[in-house]
Amino acid sequence: MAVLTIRDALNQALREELIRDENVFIMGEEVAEYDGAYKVTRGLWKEFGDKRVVDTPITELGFTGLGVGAAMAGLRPVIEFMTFNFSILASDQIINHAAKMLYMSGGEFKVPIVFRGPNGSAYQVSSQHSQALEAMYANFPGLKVVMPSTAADAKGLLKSSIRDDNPVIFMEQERMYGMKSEVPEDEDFTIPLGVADVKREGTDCTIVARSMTVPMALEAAEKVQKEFDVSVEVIDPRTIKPLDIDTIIASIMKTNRLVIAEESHSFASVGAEIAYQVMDHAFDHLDAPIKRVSTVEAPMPYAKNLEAAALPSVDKIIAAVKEVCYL
Amino acid sequence: MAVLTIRDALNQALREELIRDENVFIMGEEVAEYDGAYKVTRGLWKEFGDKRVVDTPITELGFTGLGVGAAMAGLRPVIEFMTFNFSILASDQIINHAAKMLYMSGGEFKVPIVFRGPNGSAYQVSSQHSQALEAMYANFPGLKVVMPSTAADAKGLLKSSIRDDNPVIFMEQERMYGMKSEVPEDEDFTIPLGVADVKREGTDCTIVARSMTVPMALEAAEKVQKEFDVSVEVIDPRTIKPLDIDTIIASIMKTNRLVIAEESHSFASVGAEIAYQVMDHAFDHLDAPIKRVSTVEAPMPYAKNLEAAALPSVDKIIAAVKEVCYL
Amino acid sequence: MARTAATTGSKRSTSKPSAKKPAKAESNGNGRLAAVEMMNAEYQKRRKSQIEAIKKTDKKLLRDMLYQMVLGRIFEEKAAEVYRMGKIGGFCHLYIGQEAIAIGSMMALEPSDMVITSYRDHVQAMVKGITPEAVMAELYGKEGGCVKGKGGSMHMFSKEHEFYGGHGIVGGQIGVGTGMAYAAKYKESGQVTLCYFGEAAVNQGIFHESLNMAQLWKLPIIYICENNQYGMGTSQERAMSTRNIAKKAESYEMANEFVDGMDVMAVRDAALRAIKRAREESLPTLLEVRSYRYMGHSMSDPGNYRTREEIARYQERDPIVLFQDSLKTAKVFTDKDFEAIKQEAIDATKKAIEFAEESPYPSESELLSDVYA
Amino acid sequence: MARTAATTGSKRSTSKPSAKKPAKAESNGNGRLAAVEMMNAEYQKRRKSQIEAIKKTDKKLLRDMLYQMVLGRIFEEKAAEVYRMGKIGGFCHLYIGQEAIAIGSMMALEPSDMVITSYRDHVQAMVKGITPEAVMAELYGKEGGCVKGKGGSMHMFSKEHEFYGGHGIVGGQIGVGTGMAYAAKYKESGQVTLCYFGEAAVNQGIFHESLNMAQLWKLPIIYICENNQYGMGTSQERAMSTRNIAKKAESYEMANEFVDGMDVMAVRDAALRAIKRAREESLPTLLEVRSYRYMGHSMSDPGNYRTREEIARYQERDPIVLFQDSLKTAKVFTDKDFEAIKQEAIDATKKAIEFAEESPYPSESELLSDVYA
Ligand SMILES: Cc1ncc(C[n+]2csc(CCOP(=O)(O)OP(=O)(O)O)c2C)c(N)n1
Ligand SMILES: Cc1ncc(C[n+]2csc(CCOP(=O)(O)OP(=O)(O)O)c2C)c(N)n1
Ligand SMILES: [Mg+2]
Ligand SMILES: [Mg+2]
Repeated sequence: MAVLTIRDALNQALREELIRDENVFIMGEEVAEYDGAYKVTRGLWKEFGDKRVVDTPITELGFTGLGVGAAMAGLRPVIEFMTFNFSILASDQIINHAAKMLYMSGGEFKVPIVFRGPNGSAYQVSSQHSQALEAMYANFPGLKVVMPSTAADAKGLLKSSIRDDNPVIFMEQERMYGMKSEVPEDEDFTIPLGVADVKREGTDCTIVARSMTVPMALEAAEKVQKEFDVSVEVIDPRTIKPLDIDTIIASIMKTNRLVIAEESHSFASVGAEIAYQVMDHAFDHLDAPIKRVSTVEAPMPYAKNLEAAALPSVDKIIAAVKEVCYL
Repeated sequence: MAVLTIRDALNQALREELIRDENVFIMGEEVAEYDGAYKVTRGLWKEFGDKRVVDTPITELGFTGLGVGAAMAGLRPVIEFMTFNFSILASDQIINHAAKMLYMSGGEFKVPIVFRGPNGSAYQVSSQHSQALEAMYANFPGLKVVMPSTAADAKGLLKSSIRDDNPVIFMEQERMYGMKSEVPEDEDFTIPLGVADVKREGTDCTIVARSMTVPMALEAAEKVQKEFDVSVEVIDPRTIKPLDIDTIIASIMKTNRLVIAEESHSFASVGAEIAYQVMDHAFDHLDAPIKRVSTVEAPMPYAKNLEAAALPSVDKIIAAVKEVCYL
Repeated sequence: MARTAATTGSKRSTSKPSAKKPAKAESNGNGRLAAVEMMNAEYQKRRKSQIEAIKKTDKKLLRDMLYQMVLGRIFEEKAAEVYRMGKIGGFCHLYIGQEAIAIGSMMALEPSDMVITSYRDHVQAMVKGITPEAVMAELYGKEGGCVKGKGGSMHMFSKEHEFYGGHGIVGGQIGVGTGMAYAAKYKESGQVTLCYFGEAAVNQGIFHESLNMAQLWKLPIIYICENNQYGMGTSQERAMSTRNIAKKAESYEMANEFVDGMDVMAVRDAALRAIKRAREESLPTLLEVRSYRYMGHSMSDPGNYRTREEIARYQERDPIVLFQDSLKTAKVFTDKDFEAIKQEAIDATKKAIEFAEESPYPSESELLSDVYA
Repeated sequence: MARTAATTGSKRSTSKPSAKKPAKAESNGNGRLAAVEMMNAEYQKRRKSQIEAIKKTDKKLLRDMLYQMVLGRIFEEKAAEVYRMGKIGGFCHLYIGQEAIAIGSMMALEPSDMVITSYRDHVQAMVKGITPEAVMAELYGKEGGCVKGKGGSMHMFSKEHEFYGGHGIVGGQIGVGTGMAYAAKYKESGQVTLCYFGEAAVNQGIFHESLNMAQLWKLPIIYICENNQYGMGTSQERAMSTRNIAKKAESYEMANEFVDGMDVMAVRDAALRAIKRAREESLPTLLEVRSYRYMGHSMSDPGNYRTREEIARYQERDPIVLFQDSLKTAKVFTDKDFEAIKQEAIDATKKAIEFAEESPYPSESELLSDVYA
């Protein structure tokens, strides 16, 4: 196995899928000649040329609509949003067009398209550039939502997303692009959408984390193990929609306690949904109320200290674990 | 007290606020000469003229941005979306601009603006025209979200929303415009944002409903009372954000059972949030898992029978009440 | 309901358009009737050029064109009738008065070419090959509808016929259509895309974003603005700071043409030029086709924003009347032919209604199918 | 870092711009250097007209203009320096090379007039009256920042100075600015709005939607497209199907002008005309001001998409060099004056740094304040 950054794993996935299927193309702002604002598409334009890797005008709604039409007509576009914050401009084409096309055409037109890019905060990029938007998209049937947290997951899930016949919202995290981990070298390595991964086994408490909060949860787990001898299981759903609730329920059956860690705001979040589903399926197995750790209910401030205070953190997750374990 | 339709109550609120404050103006598609697509603004253009009631081009993003700028510069725009489905095109100006302006300007610029219009399904208007979008907006700090279910609430809450110094998403329901109820005649009658209303008192089970599901919940309550002698309390939060969770908790303390009825899709819904908060605050008082009744996880179909099957209904609510009451 | 050639026989075809002098230049505010006068004055010129064009065109094609126009008219009139009886739900936007646009442009296509339009889509759907039965059953929300009753009036689709819908968000299909053309160029399929939208959709940002990309990347698409002069109750002058939509293409250095949408042969001509440009040079075109809608915006629109007089004046210049007039003058068809064509259209519509009536409601299992592929 | 007049003294002011023949018409693809040549050829003409304009302008105002340009330059150079030291976080977009635009246009305003711009907002903020201290402290994310450290580089605001930000969504401020002008007209306040955006923002739909409304409703706004020829790494030719942005106004029948953004007096002139149109006739204008950004798009941009040569050629035509040159030729100021102005700007920047360094971090209670009013 190779050790790769998440950035390079994504890059490999894109490259392999470009080779595998000539209908795959990448489109977005600065994805080609500039090698991508965050370098996820590095080298691809050089290798595949203007046809397969396409720089766009700053026209999020327009090129998203273009992608939807191209997908209906047989291509498999991978649309990069420089960050998901800008996808809000394109949300009409995602929500009203991509998500509904198959249904409202009575099954006539599939929309195999991937929307990808960094989601959530970066480093002090302030309120208009720091939003985690998974709840917004996961609310709409017709969309799949994927949020990897390791290099292998990033690669395997991106390849599956590109091969999927549905619109997939594929959310990366800028703070994580440089994180390294092992990735299988097999070119046909994929990870199916809709399957959660137990990132750490444990018996006393479950943390469901995604994207940026997964490494935080793992660190928190190590710390509470050492400090309080509490054994924490960390589950990464990886795919938010479809959500593998079974794996989460199975863990709750064992641990009877749940903390949900997420970078998004809390109100009507994916965390709220997971909490609801857990309660619905495992009400009698919960020994304590579920605790959620989210970004505070404020737009993201710029100042370093305020930004740190706004975001979830290892300490906040530890505090939540202690709370559900009545420590 | 006068008996008014919700449509007329809204119309009165708009009229009174136009009279009260010359900085209030109404803007949107067909709000003026056409009297509003759903006639909520009937007669206002005739009475107040071109300056105060303004027809726009079909330019949702543009006129929403215009409203935000006008609000920053001292006006109090009431922006009508012909339906909230079209607000998705404008969501960048709502989410990235209106919601964040006060915060990112360090308190310098308020954005006193109301975005209003029908939300949710109408009658067989199919997938692109039938969405209940409250979860999407409620997820973002900086926005208030209001959803009245009676004529009095509609009037009192709309007046408060117009007087509020924040961006308010004010969601009506087309199916409800013709529903009648009593409205106080006092011109200064308002209902504060953030205060739930107990629409029906009961002791055995709580239903939290909003907008279109409130009359359904009330009907369901009557039926289960008769059929099963179960006493249902129906709570209408009226304001989704800020959410008056205290009133809901107080009810749970009494009934120990909760059903949430909502027209939106379920995944990461406002219902999920209410469930989470209830569990967080009243875990030990719940005698059964919370049940949610939402629109099914599919885009809205056109066919009459399928549409009916997709939406929440009195029967579905009754079934949920029976479930939480173990009947 | 609009009572025009198709429903009243060809007796109107002898009525002379009044030959008033064109009113003074269209003003940007109350130019409604002035615009009518302009068209009025153009009518004679149009007849002459239409007759010339007819003479150069294959008779079989002319018959097909007229049939499709008449079918479109009669089908829509029937739809209005059954809508009022409660057989159709939701929104229902009719095409009456605009037939020359769809027929003039779409019948210049190859079958493999692609079409996308707005919610005002019944006629485009039929011209592209979806049967009247499947369209009517869709309006009824029945299983036999072209999309199984899931879409309704606004959302007709057919992959087989390269008909990409049927879209309800004003302007949304302009982006999607641009992508269809992108795919055609990418795959070198030789397909041309026709993308229809109303004049009010031009004010949406996606129009601007799409046209820039189409010209920048030289996509084989024809943007057809169906300028029926109203977006719901708002006249073009009240929503747009210029009357000249075709010229907006110059912002993108795109080819463009203004076309009289009452003259099906003029539409065909302009479409042929644009299709050639798309097919041979892979270049986009913006066509502004000025027309008029006789009915309300949708079936629920009382239409108080314009006078009966205004509507009547346009109906005198009806595209079907004009076309029949010209066909007769050119001695291509006689009144008898027109009657036969009309009867065919009536029969087809009747068959469509029968089919729709008999088709069952979709099974409830359809509710959760087609959410994901 | 761009080493230009302000930092190297006025020695460049004597260097002759090379007088190569203008290259053949700018091609739509590789027209980069051709464009440079064009400007090159225009340089001499520009000098002459600038000197004429200077002669007609109040000396005190000329000094203020030069001071603001030099301050803008030196402040930004300092910002770059401390950014590299890690004092500033996030994105940081500098204005170096574009000073003539903000100074030329904003100094033609009344204090009560309103301004809104993009994330490239430090200089606009200062010209509108926010102190260098408050801007620098904002860059540091400190309590003393103009928005208490909550906004950072991209989000400077001041109600007192009618400065409406500082916005991070490309094109978003075009809609907001249109609303500011709408409010001014509604309140009959007589205020004019200047709304700045880059040339890449022109491709956003909101540009199109806003200009249509502004012309339709006759709003007192000047849309100023700061055409620095790149949106991040993408040159205008690669993103826009036409080079002519000013002309896009014609789609809306809006007044428009193309202006040389290296010539502060030319910018001022065009701005005065547009401001008059807005103030007296309540009519909008689109100004395309062609300019160049010397630095990367933001501090994290390596800038591999253009050659050093290209940048150097523009720097030879630096707006501050040109202005000083002209001021000297017109005998308004001497090198000594320039030195004094420069020193003032250095001092002001130093004071700003000291203030920012000393200002405390915002209190954690600020985290949840200003979410709701
Ligand atoms: C984004 C959006 N805004 C508003 C509407 C409501 N609406 C439907 S059609 C229409 C008028 C469109 O006029 P035009 O584009 O001229 O097309 P026409 O109906 O005349 O064919 C409006 C306002 C919508 N469906 N979508
Ligand atoms: C909607 C949106 N898309 C993308 C970005 C990322 N981005 C920031 S600035 C920029 C380039 C803008 O170029 P231009 O409008 O020419 O302004 P300039 O930076 O040259 O001043 C891009 C792509 C953004 N901030 N907002
Ligand atoms: Mg129209
Ligand atoms: Mg630029």
